[in-house]
Amino acid sequence: MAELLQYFMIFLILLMIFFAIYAIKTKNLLVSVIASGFISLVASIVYLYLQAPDVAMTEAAIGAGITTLIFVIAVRKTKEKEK
Amino acid sequence: MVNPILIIAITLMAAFSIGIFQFLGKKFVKSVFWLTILFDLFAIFSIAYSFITEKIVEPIVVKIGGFAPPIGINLSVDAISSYLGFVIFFIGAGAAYHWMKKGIEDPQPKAYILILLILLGSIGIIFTQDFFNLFVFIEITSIAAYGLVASKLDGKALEASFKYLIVGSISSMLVLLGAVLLYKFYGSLNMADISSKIAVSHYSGAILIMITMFLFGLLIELEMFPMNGWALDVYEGANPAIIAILAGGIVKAFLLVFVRSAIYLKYPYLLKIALIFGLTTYMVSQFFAWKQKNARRLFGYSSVAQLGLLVLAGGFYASGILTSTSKTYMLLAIVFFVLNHSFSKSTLFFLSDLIEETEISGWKGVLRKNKLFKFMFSTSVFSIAGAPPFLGFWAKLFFILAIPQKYFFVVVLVLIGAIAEIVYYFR
Amino acid sequence: MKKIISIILLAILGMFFFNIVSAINFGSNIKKGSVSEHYIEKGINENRGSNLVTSIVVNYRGFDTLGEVTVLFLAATGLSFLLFSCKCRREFDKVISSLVLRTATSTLYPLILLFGAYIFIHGHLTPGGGFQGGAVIASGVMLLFMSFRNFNINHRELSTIESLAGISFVALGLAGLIVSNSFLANKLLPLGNWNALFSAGVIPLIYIAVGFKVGSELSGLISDMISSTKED
Amino acid sequence: MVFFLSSIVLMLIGLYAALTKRNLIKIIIGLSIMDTGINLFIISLGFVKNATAPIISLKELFKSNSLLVDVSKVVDPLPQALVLTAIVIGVAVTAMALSIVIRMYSVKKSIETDDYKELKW
Repeated sequence: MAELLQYFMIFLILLMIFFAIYAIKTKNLLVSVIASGFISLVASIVYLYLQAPDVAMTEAAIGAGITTLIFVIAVRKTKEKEK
Repeated sequence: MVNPILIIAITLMAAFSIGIFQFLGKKFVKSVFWLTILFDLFAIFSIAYSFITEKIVEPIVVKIGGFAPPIGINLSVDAISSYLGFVIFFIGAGAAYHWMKKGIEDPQPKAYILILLILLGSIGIIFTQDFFNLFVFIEITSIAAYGLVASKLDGKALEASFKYLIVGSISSMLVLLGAVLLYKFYGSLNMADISSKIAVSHYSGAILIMITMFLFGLLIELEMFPMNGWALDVYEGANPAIIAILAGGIVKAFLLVFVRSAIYLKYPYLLKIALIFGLTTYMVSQFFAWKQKNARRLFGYSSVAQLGLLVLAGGFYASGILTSTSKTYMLLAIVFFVLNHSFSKSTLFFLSDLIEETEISGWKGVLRKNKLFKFMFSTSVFSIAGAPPFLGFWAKLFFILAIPQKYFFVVVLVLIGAIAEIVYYFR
Repeated sequence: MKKIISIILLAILGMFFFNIVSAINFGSNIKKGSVSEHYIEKGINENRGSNLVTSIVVNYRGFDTLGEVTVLFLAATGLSFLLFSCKCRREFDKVISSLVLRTATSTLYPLILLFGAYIFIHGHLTPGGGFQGGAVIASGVMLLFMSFRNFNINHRELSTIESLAGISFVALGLAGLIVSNSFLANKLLPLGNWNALFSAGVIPLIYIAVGFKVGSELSGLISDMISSTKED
Repeated sequence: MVFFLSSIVLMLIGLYAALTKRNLIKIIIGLSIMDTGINLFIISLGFVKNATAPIISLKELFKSNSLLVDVSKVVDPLPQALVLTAIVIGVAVTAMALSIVIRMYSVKKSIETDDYKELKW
């Protein structure tokens, strides 16, 4: 069981790195913002594995929720496409 | 004498309460603001005064939360930091007054909050004895600074503010990483506690890199040469009253923290870093200043050059190669440098706001017409460059006296720079 | 050119990081003589709060939290300072939110607020606290903004709540200064029993103040950002 | 170990975006990715193998019949407290940066750095 969990964590970490690269490569800013929100969301699961429930809650609520929202508003107010 | 924590508590309380007072009218906000500033000035003056009259010699240590230092956070106030705090609040009060008289005619209530908190942040930077707390106060100062730099709301100011934000975030990231790694290696965040656990002989590669990164983060905030493009943009784009606070006050707080943490961390290459960055910054900015046409950018370069000199002086002071007499001289030199630079440069920036000319060629005409401006301008320039009767001269004199024989080339370079400075100011 | 320079810079930085990391043992025990030993061993004894992170955040390093609240306050202030009288509107098509979202919001919203309050009231017992609870409350407000296009927040009340919460945080600190001569000291109230709701001295009070402050600040921040996109 | 490496990779990706991207919002996204990387790094610094979260709700964690807790059974709570602060500060900086960008857009109708040449980049 513990082994399985470790492999799952490695999968999550690879997912985070994939999303990070995707976020800075894609030209559509809205997609990029959502991808960076996903990084925070995945990170909060990783924090749970690392025995940090407080931080996981904060990251999920503030990092994935509020930050993504204000990014989306800002993108809506400016331009949605990168040159 | 006033308890130093009251300065922070009262200022914070006032900043929070402006949120309510703004609905009662501008008069209330203004009176709250000025009462707070007056209280802070009085409090910090009383602390500094008790150091001058030697009622107390030991630094005042304030424990927060009632826990002894390595467990809780503590503040410590000594003669130097109370002196610097007074300078910062004085410059801040002057700049706020100037901003209200000139600049935006009627700043919003929010502007008062930002000014109060930028001053509070820099006071915290000076007083705190805890590396993570240092990071928090650096962030308070920088976020307030981003808002204030952008306060003109035109293209230039916003651009400068954005650049400042990027560089500021990267530098505070380095500071945060440094603080946390110090905790991992030494099991504490308290400066004095870490200092007692560090031994230079045990410096491994990892620790050396970590501390270098930490100090590098502070050097970025200190506008040292390869990383100072943003600073010059800020000097050019922002409101002069804000630049006076930044260049006259906040940067000095960063200088104090840089020197202090280098001493606490027993960093072996401090003198080398100070020599490399300080001297190159000094020479390069004096050189670039020659080519400037924009008055504010010229002052900016001159300001950065002075900072280079200060970092150099701080490096010599903290490096431990000086004898005790020359150490006193160096301390005097630093104190004079800070005083001289803060006041003269602020005067110049205020002048650049009053004289509505951005190009240097336009300044000549204005200065010829207005006797008062001319007097102010020449006094501050002479003082900055170090002409005999002024403060800058004594600062440079003590600086030269303090430098040991081995580093004679430093003296030569500094003198060349000073002459160059006088020449370009009187073009 | 810029890319090459930054890649070289990053490579050097990466090497530095790798060097540091290889000196650290992942998952190793807490270093002997580290301050955390004190926090873990004596934390319950000194504070009675089950959540050690909360006792560190609010009590041992309460000054950091005060600074942190100030940073958030500063961001909300700076944001409304910058976006004040900003003509930043942009035309985009009106989308009316679906019936499902609207109905769900009107039933869920009070529950979300309640949940936020639960989180920060129980901050010293369970994971969570003022920041998390405040963020949950703000996300409830965000839901309102998303589902009702004409929704608007009363800024006057919001900023009054924010100020009062901030003032009460500092006032609790000053009360500690008066009672035991030390700012933010946890000496004002009796400590109570371990694992009880009314325990841990002033920690819950401070976290409630923080919760109100963070909630109102984040809601204000969102509403400031949204309100200039709205059509008049 | 894999947590350290991944957090360093995240940090570097974020820093790369902040340094080289020519879009203002992309730069800020880079900064926020960097923040996440740092937070992950700090949390993994405090991890202890076979230890529980620093929330003492079980009697078994106490040393015999007292309110003193056994140190080796709990992960390091201090880094978690620091990260809590760092996350909140990160969102504050992001909000500030985005408001500056919105304001810049209202002045020049562009979010590309190439269009901002008044000061040298």
